[in-house]
Amino acid sequence: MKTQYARRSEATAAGTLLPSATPLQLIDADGHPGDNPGSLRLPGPDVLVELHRRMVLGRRFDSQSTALAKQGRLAVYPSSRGQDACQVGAALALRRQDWLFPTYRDSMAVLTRGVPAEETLTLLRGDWHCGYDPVQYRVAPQCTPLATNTLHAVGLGYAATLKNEDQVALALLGDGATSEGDTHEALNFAGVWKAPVVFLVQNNGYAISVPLAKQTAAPTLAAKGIGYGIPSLLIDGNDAAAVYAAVRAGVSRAAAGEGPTLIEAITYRVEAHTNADDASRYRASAEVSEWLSRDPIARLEAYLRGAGLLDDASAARLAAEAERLAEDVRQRMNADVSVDPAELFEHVYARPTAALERQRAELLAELSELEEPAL
Amino acid sequence: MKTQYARRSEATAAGTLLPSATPLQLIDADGHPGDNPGSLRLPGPDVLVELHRRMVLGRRFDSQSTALAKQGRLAVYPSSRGQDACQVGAALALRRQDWLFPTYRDSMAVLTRGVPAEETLTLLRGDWHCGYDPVQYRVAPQCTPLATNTLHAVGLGYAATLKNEDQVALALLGDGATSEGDTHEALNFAGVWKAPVVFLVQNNGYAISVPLAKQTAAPTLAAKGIGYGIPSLLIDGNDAAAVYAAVRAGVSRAAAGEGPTLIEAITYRVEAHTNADDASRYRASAEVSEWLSRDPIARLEAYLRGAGLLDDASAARLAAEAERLAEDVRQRMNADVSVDPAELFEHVYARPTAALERQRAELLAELSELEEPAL
Amino acid sequence: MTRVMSTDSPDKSAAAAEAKPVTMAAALNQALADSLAADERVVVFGEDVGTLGGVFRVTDGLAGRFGERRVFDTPLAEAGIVGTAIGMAMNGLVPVVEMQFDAFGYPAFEQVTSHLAKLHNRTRGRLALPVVIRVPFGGGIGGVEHHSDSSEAYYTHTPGLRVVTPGTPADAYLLLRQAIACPDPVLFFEPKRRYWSRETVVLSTDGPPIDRAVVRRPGRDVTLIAYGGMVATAMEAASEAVSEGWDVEVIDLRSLSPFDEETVAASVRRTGRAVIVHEAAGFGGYGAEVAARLTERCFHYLEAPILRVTGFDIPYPPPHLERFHLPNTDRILDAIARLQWEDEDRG
Amino acid sequence: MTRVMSTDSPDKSAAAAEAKPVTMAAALNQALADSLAADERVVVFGEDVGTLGGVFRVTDGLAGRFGERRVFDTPLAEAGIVGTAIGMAMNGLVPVVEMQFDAFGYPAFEQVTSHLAKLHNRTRGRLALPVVIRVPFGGGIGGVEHHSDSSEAYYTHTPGLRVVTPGTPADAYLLLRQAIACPDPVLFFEPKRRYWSRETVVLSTDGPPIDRAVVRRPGRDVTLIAYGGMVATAMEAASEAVSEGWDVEVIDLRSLSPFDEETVAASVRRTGRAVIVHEAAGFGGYGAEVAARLTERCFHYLEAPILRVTGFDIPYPPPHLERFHLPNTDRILDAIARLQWEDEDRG
Ligand SMILES: Cc1ncc(C[n+]2csc(CCOP(=O)(O)OP(=O)(O)O)c2C)c(N)n1
Ligand SMILES: Cc1ncc(C[n+]2csc(CCOP(=O)(O)OP(=O)(O)O)c2C)c(N)n1
Ligand SMILES: [Mg+2]
Ligand SMILES: [Mg+2]
Repeated sequence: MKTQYARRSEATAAGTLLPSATPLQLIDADGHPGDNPGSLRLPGPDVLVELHRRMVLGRRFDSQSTALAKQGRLAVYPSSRGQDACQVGAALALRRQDWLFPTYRDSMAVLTRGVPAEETLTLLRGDWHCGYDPVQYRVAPQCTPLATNTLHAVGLGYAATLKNEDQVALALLGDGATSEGDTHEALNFAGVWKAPVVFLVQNNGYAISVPLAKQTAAPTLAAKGIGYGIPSLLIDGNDAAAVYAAVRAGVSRAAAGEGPTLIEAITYRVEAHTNADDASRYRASAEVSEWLSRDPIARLEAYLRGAGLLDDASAARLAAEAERLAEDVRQRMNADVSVDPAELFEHVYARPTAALERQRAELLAELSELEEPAL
Repeated sequence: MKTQYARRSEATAAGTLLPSATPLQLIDADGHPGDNPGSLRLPGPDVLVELHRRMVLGRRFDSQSTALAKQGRLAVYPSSRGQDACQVGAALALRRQDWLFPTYRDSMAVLTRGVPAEETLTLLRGDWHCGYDPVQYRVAPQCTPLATNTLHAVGLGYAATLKNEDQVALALLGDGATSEGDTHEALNFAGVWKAPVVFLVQNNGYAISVPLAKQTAAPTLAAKGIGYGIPSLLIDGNDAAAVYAAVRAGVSRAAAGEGPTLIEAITYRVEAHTNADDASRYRASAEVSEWLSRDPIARLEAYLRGAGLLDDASAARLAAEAERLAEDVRQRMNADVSVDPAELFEHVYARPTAALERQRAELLAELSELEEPAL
Repeated sequence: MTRVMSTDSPDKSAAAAEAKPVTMAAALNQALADSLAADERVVVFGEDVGTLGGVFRVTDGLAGRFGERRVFDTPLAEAGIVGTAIGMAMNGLVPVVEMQFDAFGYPAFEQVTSHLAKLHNRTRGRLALPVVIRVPFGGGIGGVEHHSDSSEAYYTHTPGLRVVTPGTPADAYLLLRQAIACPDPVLFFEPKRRYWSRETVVLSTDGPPIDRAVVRRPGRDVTLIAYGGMVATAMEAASEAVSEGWDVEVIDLRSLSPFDEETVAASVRRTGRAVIVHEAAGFGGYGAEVAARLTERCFHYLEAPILRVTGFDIPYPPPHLERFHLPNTDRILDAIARLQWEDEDRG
Repeated sequence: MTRVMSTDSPDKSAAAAEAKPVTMAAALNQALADSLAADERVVVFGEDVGTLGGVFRVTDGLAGRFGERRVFDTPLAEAGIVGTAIGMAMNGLVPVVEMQFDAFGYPAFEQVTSHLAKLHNRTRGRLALPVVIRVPFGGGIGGVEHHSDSSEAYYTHTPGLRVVTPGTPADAYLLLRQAIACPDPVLFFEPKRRYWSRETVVLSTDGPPIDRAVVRRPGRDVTLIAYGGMVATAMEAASEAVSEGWDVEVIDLRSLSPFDEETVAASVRRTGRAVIVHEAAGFGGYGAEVAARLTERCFHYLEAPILRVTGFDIPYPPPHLERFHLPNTDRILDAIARLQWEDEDRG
């Protein structure tokens, strides 16, 4: 009857929808067990080792890409260095059938999900907008218009529900993107539909130059969850174990039909926004140094060494593997790109319209007149 | 330094940003003092008497307008019957210099703010889009695209801050409108800017046919406030005293530089969405009857009579005043509208462009050819 | 993703059925019902489309018949509706969503232009986006502000989208079935003022393909090009033109994007004169493209510049003034009269 | 609300000043600074426009000079930026806001079309909306997807908006000053690829009014119509055309809406031939309106149909392919060559 009062009883229990006051942590900055694990449970040794390995590979991939962008071999590169734990923890926490919805910054997550490095970098090299097959990897195209991907994730997840399929969508977004209307609509739809979606906000402190304090007056971004009836977690985003455990928990809830989870991971972007950005205009180098001391790889490495799960030999093997990856990326990206101008007209519609066929013919005629090879 | 952690200390105090579990009430459905007044204080007798008077007038205006719409004298009329307490309480709580940002449903609030009935109805009669001078009354045009007015309110309020002027903006919106991205962006900007704005959500249980449960999974709409760092109140929207007190408190906070307030008022739309709507398609008549028993006018009347602030004689005088208003509205709306086709081109730009002048001339030539009078 | 009309048999039996008077709203409702029945991937959602059956009743009864998992109400957020539709399409569904009124599609503009229109292209064709967005458009129903926009030109200028609009009940059925069966995203504009116009027909999926214009009335002297709500107005004008001695050919574009240049240019080459009609503001409107393109293709056949009869370059006016704004038969005849007939011998 | 250029004296002294090489970005920066200094109602805000000075550095140094109450960063939300700008304008300010890249203006589309464009009209002229939306537009800078759109046609089709775009540094200064002084809302399109092009000039508010096109190069044979980033390309093409024997007149439209029909039609009547150039997709693009309108007004003066040289009807391509997409001098010369010169005697 009293429609509006329907959930009032829950309101008293509203506290249960609020995140913890301080970020949950499984492994602290020194590699010791975190003293605020909350409901999170430490992943097993295999997972921890793999988290470390993928972070080392991801970091190397990232630094190589940054270098390639500076050399002009990539059109642009938005680094996720410093956010390695979020990137790798999130991607590894997904099951085979789940979908990842990354942004432009999440190349490391895309790579970790299994997309080959070259296909990952197609967008940023500039050969095409998306270099991989989204369906094959269950990775949506890296998304530039901020927050728009959150809605796609909700739609994809809810479609799975409608089809009675067990499939969860993970939407990645930044602190800045939480300000967009689309994020709001996505959280709201997900809440109402109990859609199998995990939202992971990588709060790296800045939206390009704009610090969090100018982005929101909320106590935490995770605190937004209650406004949608969505349980939320505030976690240490430089703790790969915590990210993995939190996303896994979200995936499990979603798969169990319990609906969406909102996770805010506190982290930091160590590099500038992209190679085109000058971060010294808006942040102090002391801030960067401080964050470097909370390096996600170093802390997991310390933990693994302490637990006897990593030694100099395995570390050296891993370093070599990372170098091979970097070498491969370098080689592929230094090779000249071959693009086909005829492809411009190919995928606008399922089949090119008559007008597009005419335009293609015109372009090809023009190119052959110029005696310029079509490639 | 740790930008993202800046507000973590507040996070522990997050509870203070949450609304009460049940709606605050100053006068209950039977006209007795409410048992959950929270921080709200009962307005003085003059205010209570005026709240009652304006509700009676507003209700009569509303029922007259509904009738006129059925007779085809108005293009459409979205009634706010049942929401009288919100309409009147909100409008009266504003100071002279403050601005009201109403929606299509808030004609009663516009009238209460002092806009003449005929100018209030211009939009709904169909002579022009907005019949009054927004600056004169400090009432924005009634807004149809949902939630868009919330941003205008924030901008107007923040402009006052920038100009060091004491001016507060009150944004009215419905439960449905809270789902739009614009509401999110408005709340967020207001929170960050500490803009002098009060958001009053009239939660009448439905967005046309869609009940609240399909609109949000939040425990309450007021619970959204914390996600923006905005304190919120959940109130009984059929208690005019509570609405007045809550909006007044919000205005005072805003004027004192303490920023925005979010108020959710639980109420009910007694009529269909508009005269064109058939509410029996989506709600039971028993639900309507139940809400009729919580009538905002009856309860305040009971209180006033109990307190010796209203008697049969003053009630009769008021009823007569209401009838005079209705008669005036009827007469004005039954008079045939005179419209000037040349005005179509008048206000597109500050001065008509050459193209518009040509189009006006064409239209006028056409009309004189048809020997049809221009009016 | 290949998608064929899986409805051959019901339609063939329908062809044997008797013609009945049907409104455009009912024809659209039937198209949705038949698509839902024919293809389990089809889902219908939006504001008030479920329990209420839509403010224009186009989805009336569908939620009851197909259940809440196929036809459902959403929260009130248009970007949300289109954005989730995109995600659903990525996961194999065929969403058919509604923007309640034309102007209320604007909040979804980013999702439409940056994603719906581009995802197929961005992914080198790996993702299909068979989403249909139904948009009640245009004026003539006395709607207050924001309820009578004609926004088709925003979408026709956006590569990757198809934009179609029916002019008759029969075509409303056919085009909507085709739009839902189409692997490309389709903006489906429904002329509100024609929702209640009736036609006595057998609804059928037999007919011209989705991207073809049709000649609704053959004529020799001038080509009148219309779409959506203006098709009926153009037909009326053509009838009235007879008494003025003009034999008017009326083309119903159906598909605004892609534009069926072949059909329309052939007509204009025959008649040598053309007028385009639409409700939307003239400046930068869809008619500009039609005029520019046809002029380019038929320049030496033209006896006069192609003229446009459109809404004025003003925000859509309030109910009491809309009759001054909307194209009508008088204005169409007047435009035809201005097509430089002086030297012509027309029998 | 009457608003006059309150900068006569500084500009007059500037006129005496020496011409210096200035980039378009610097000219825009100067225009903002001078407007902020001249009129205390002016506020500048948007994403990264404060501390950072904008991703293209157009607002560089302004926050420092004018303080956080005049120039400030906002949360990341474009509808929020335009919506609050509208509210500020209702309260007497003159907001100049930035959409960081063209495609990122789409989330604000509803605020722009339903409110910014209409509020003056809706309130019978009682509210003025002197808002300027700066939009870096177009390609040619190797931007990845969504960074190179040309969305001007969406706005030129929206009555109530002015749409302007400069082609040179000097005009960037002049037009932006004029846009900020204009009581109507203005979409101000900045051609990204020309941000770093230099011109040696004295920046000044003396010049043609905001709604006038200018002839950048007089010529007798054909009128080449361009705007924004294509003005320089058109000028280049005109130079190259000399060796082919064509004397090309180049018009820089400056104001896309309103369109300066008088200036352009006069040119086309003289030359009898015209080509329009823009980066945006051709179909339904701004060039369609120019072609349709000029054909209507100058039909009997035309020796050939007006041609358009535009981007293809495709989503903006990735960096490595954009050179195939963008109009260039070859394509312009080719279009000129197709203007049916056969029977012409051109000295
Ligand atoms: C809708 C939209 N507006 C603006 C931009 C331009 N832009 C690109 S990245 C960025 C900042 C994003 O900040 P955040 O969400 O915190 O992500 P981060 O870059 O820190 O990973 C902006 C404003 C965009 N890509 N999309
Ligand atoms: C952006 C937008 N989308 C859709 C509509 C159509 N519409 C008009 S009223 C309404 C329901 C509004 O519900 P709510 O916000 O609860 O306000 P109420 O009508 O109950 O006062 C809808 C969907 C609109 N006006 N604006
Ligand atoms: Mg960030
Ligand atoms: Mg409501």
